Amino acid sequence: QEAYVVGLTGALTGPVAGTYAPVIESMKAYIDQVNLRGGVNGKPIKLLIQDNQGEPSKAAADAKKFLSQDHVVMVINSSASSTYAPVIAETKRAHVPLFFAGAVCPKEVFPPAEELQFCSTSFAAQYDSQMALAFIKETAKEPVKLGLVAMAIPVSRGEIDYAEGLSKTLGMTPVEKQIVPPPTPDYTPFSTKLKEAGANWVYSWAPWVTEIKTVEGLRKLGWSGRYIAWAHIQAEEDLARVKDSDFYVVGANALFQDNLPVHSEIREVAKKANLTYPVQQLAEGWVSGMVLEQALRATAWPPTAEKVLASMSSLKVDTKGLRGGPIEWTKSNHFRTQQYYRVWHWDTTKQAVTRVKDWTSYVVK
Amino acid sequence: MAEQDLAPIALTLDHLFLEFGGLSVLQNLSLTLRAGELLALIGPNGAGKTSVLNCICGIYRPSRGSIRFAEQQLVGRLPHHIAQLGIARTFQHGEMFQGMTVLENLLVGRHARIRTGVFGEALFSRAVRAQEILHRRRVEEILDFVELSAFRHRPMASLSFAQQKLAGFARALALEPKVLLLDEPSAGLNRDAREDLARFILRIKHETGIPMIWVEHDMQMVADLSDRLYVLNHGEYLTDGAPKEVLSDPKVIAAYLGGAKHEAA
Amino acid sequence: MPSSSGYFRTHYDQDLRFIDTRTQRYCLWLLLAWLAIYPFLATEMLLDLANQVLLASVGAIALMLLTGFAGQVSLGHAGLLAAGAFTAGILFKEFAAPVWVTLPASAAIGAVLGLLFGLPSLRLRGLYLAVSTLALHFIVAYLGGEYEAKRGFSSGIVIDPPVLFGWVLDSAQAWYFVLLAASAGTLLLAANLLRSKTGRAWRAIHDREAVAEALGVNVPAHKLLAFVISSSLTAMAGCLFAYFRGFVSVEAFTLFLSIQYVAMVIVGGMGSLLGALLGAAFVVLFPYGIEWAMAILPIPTRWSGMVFAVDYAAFGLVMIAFLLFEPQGLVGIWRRMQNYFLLWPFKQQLMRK
Amino acid sequence: MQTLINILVLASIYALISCGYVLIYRVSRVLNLAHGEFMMLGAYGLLATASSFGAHPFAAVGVASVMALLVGVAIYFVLMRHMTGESVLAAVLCTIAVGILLRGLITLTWGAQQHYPMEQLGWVNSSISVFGDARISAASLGLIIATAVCYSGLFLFLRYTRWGIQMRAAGQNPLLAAQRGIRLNGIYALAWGLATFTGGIAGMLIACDSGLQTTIVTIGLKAFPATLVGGLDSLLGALVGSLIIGTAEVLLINYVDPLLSDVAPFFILLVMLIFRPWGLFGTREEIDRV
Amino acid sequence: MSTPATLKDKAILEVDKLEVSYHRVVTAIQGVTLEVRRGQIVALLGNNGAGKTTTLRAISGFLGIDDARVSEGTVRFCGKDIANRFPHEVAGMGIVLVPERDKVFENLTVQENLEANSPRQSSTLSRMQEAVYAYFPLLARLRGRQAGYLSGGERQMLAIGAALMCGPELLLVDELSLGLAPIIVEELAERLRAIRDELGLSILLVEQNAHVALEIADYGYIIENGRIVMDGDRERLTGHQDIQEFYLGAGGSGRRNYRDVKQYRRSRRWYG
Ligand SMILES: Nc1ncnc2c1ncn2[C@@H]1O[C@H](COP(=O)(O)OP(=O)(O)OP(=O)(O)O)[C@@H](O)[C@H]1O
Ligand SMILES: Nc1ncnc2c1ncn2[C@@H]1O[C@H](COP(=O)(O)OP(=O)(O)OP(=O)(O)O)[C@@H](O)[C@H]1O
Ligand SMILES: [Mg+2]
Ligand SMILES: [Mg+2]
Repeated sequence: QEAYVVGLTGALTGPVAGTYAPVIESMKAYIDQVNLRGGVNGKPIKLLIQDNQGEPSKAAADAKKFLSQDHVVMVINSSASSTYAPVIAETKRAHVPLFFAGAVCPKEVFPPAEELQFCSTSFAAQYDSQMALAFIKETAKEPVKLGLVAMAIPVSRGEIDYAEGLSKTLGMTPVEKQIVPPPTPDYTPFSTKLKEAGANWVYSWAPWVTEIKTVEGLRKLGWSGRYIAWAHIQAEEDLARVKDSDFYVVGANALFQDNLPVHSEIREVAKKANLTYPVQQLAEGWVSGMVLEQALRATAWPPTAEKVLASMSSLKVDTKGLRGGPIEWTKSNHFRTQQYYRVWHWDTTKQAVTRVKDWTSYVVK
Repeated sequence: MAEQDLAPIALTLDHLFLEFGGLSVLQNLSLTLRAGELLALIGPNGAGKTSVLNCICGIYRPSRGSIRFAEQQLVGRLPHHIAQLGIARTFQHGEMFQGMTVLENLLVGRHARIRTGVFGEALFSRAVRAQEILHRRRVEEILDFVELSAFRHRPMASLSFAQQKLAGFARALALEPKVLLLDEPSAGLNRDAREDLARFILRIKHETGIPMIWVEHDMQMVADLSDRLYVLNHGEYLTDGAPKEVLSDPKVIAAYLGGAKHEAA
Repeated sequence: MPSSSGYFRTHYDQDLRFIDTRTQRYCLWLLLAWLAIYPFLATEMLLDLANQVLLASVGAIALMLLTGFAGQVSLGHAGLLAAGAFTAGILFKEFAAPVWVTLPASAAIGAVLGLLFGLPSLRLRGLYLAVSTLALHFIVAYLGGEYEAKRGFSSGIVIDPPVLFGWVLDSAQAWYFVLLAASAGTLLLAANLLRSKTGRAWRAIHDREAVAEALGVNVPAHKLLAFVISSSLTAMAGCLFAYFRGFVSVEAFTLFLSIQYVAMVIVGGMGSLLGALLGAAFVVLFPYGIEWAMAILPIPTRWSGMVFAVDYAAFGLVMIAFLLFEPQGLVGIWRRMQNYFLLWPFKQQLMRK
Repeated sequence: MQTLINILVLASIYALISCGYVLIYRVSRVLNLAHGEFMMLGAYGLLATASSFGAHPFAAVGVASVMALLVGVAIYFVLMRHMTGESVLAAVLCTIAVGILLRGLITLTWGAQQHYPMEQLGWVNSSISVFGDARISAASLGLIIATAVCYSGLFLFLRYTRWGIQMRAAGQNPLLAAQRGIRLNGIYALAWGLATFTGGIAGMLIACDSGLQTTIVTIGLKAFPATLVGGLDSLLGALVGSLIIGTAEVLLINYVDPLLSDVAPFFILLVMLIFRPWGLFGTREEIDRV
Repeated sequence: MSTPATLKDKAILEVDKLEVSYHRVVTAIQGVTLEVRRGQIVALLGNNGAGKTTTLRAISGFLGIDDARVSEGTVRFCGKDIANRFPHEVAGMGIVLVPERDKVFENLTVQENLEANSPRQSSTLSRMQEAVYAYFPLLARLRGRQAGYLSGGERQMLAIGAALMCGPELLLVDELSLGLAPIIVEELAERLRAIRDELGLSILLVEQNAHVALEIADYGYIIENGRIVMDGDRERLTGHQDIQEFYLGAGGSGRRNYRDVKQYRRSRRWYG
């Protein structure tokens, strides 16, 4: 075999595709570009992609195919959390490293990390809520009556439950918690509930649809409080679309309006490859691509799963400003040693998306 | 018909009323069927003849009145229970199971007589196999009797209307009934087939003595074969008695026969 | 099936046999031999596919009994699979129960659910019934989701491979034989039911309920029986699924899965057990076939990044083609071929069940 | 008050979708499981016209609606026409296959990202206040109006023409209907056209209100219980059913547990059907007269 | 079988050497040739399973189901070939069938059943409706009842009425008197000729009751085992000895009694 073979199972179509497909597309574009420049260690990277539509059984079949037929040295998962269990089970059986890219980081990658699982995704359970609530506490002048919004999927609910508990210790009053079922034709009833509970701040950590539709629903009802949500890949465009200065997003990737050199690079590649998704959504996948490239670069030819695992277990990736700092993996920490956050909103006077808080770091223990 | 009157009663309908949401279909109907009797039930269209049969076999539930068979009250019982008691019927429109073969149709007709349990069936135990073979033999005899053996493996849908009616007759026999209810068995049959049917009916009557209620519009057949006529009109009793008398009754002629073209007996 | 000319039956017993002629017996032995050596010849991938097909066939046969024979349309099949899988998962997580506990427990839960959700069938018919079985799906999914959320198994429940008589079931080969046995057992059971009283009653109910009842068939009881048997088989399939894949999670049992099972039944050919098998194989293997076709066919470069949507669209297209051109399903094709070879060079024979 | 408005909006969404189910069911006894996809197709159609005639928003909407209608007619002639006489289940599966195909094609063309057709049309989805402090968005208001217009149009059409009876006749016994000289093709095509038209309108308005993504299909599924509660072959039933389910859902979100809003409609459906197996206003189909 | 060529010009329906097979294997009828002239009532008699229904279905285009098709021969209506056409096309030309089964729309009321046909002006519609109610007064009483609940005879009347409502040029009736009480049959027999004259239609009917059939028909065909074995006008048929014996049940002197027939076809079977 004349290439580093890596298998990716992800949600390219299906109900959750909006979150994962751009990541996969961007990662693929990144790897293509690496290959154009000659690959790593003189060998190309062969990224096999399978669509699992966010369904566990499909993911299981994909993983099985990668491991038994394609003999990949690493499996990447870029899909809904329901697909984790089967992929973890399969990779464990074959003892091949598993890399979560753009997908929620499972708790196994946090210290003390499980041997085989790694994650580069920008968002992270608990730390995100800590940052968001800290921001609320710092910004709010009045006593905070907090509304919380989750989607009815286990990860989101878990995080919002955590935030509810945390908010109490920070002296806020959680007044309402809405858990929205995924197929919801109209968000107004949920928004009505939040408004009527008298919330003056609302925090949401959920897939972007839920976050954005709830805030729009609230505004339609004439709610005048402030709203903070996790900055998913769609955040930059939607902040500019909604133009609401009381709508904050907290995130870990630099936005394209920062215009870093790496951003122009992404723009160029996106244009050349004629990618489907807007360039603002590509940062997450780009970071994953960087991590993948680094991990393989540190693996001498011929690659084996063992070797890849070894190089992943002590890896430091320079994110060129896309993140607040490098992504660093150690033996016991497969998430990163430091997590950096920024907060943005739409500035009405400047008519632009503006940072309200620059990189704030949390040490991951 | 004196000996008939002495024969024990097989089935009694007593002051029967049937209504469908204010629409009164049967009113105060009383009827007795004696052992071995071939009773023809006639009446104009919509008089309620089929409804009488439906009441007996439990498909309709009369609003008042009683139906007694072998010391049991039939009103309020479920149709399958009544069938198990030994009341079999044919249907005016055939109502055969089109997706099954002729043989399977008859075996369904025999359902109430086959004693096997689901667990045995799932394993197809020796006992189940024995039962299947036993009942298959009975059913083949009936098919032979109505001269349909050649069709045994044909899907019911591929039989013509008259052939299906005959198969329906056989299906009713498959239950080994104690009372047989026939709903216009001759409709759709031509003269030839009607003669065959007449032959079957008479043979059943003579060889097994099963009492029958027979709904019919062919007055010649009725006049030739039946022991007694019972006339319904608008859900009410009109008259009953020996064929000759009833068919020359002016009330019956006015309501049902019309003109004088029929040739009774 | 009296296939070769000059062969006559002399006893009713012969009509009840599955295998009648010597040719059929040879074919069966050949098939068995092939099935026995298959796992040793196939690649790991092919073996996994075979396992998937075998597993699906259990559920497909169960659904065929209910829908194809008893005529009760159900869209809750995925819900029942989920119920079986969750029974296994929960018993395993909470009580570390071994497989010989979880499997019967799944069957029991399936039977109970079948009974409950068969109840509407006493009143409802056709599509109304189908949609009411959807309720089963949503309720099981809701309960499963709640369990996962409450116990913190946010990305599904992982279960260990089962141990049978001190033998850990974790190789694909071992699973192959287990699943083969399960599939064959289900098939035999279903075929037996269908050639006896219960099966005939189901088919009669399918055709015309009121008439079946007047002939002495206890319609409610038989309907419920169909639901109970089918559900309990399905739940067992769900339990096997959980062990086979090593995990349980609500998202694995989507509505689309139910639809796939319905597709198996219809594409295979309604009212035929062989159809259920063929349908299961078709629906499971189809995506792989498309993928393979996509790999060797030239496709527009614009689409190369969207191979998957193409796959999806193609699946729809082939299904439509199937329904349009072969409404009898795969068995229809099978029978036609059989007739062709049996009767060649004569015209075709009257088709029958 | 706000609750009332919310109920009205949700019920209109369901009602506008339901009438598509009803129309097709009436003529062919088939539950069109691709209706969600048709709704989605309508919405994406609007997206397409909006980007080409963005300057004339009304023209864009008009063209998109006509396209939706034609798609239904085309689907009938190309596909469903061949399914008459096949088993109902096969026809239902065929609609599912159409749905899968459409979903694939739409993903191929438009990808999985979120779109905002309202913006492309240059309209603002302003929030209008009604009855004091209650508010409603312009698109939702449009939805309510569209529902009212569609329903009154359909009621009048079916009442003052014999199409209503012919539709039912065709659904029950297509062969006999053909023998009676009823032009089956015309009736079926009309029903399919109207169904995709109303479904498309619903899709467009929902997309205008809250953006467009492939997940919009699931809403089609949620309108099921509403249609069935009312009776699959009754327009009035669809209206009433939508109102019942909409009310139940909003009240559950408001006063009980929002998570139940997913399951509860099916519960209501089950309970309802136990008492009236053919829905509130549906006609009883199986007649067990022998 | 041979129809005089001189009559051909006035024929509205000509069926020539028709062959129909089910499932492409079972040949149900073979070489059936018959014709109906304008304004004529033609009866098709035959033993059971002879292929009468199949013939009517072939004419009306009702074949598609059951994988049946016209494999040979032609069916011409007013000179146009209509074999294997769609039923609604055939209906559009003016041929309407009263089938032997499933003859009404069960979920529609009696009134709706009458209204459910091809669009026509509402004035003629209501006039026709009144006419049908006049032919069958019983139906008038049942106007609002769902057809599925009608009795067998009521359905038959409704089916005939609804077929008349379509204003056919050629009416095909499968089993005219099926399930009808003698009084209705008699009235119908008397009235059918009047209806024919009034509406100017031609009728091809299948009827088991040969007495009735030969009373109303101008011309008749006898079909047996899928082949036309005899044809002729009323006198010729009534006079024929086989017809007397097999279709009219005449034996020796006068009518044969059903009791007497029982042994002439001996049966060796045993019932148990
Ligand atoms: N389930 C029902 N619901 C409403 N009306 C019914 C029902 N069953 C029967 N009827 C009505 O009751 C009357 C009697 O029907 P029934 O079928 O008993 O008549 P019949 O004597 O068998 O007539 P025919 O000789 O025409 O078959 C009819 O007018 C019919 O419309
Ligand atoms: N669907 C079918 N499939 C196969 N064979 C059929 C089918 N329908 C009818 N036949 C066969 O075709 C022949 C003619 O049937 P047809 O129904 O035309 O008879 P018919 O003259 O109308 O008889 P009847 O007087 O009983 O109504 C019969 O022998 C029958 O078995
Ligand atoms: Mg009757
Ligand atoms: Mg016939």
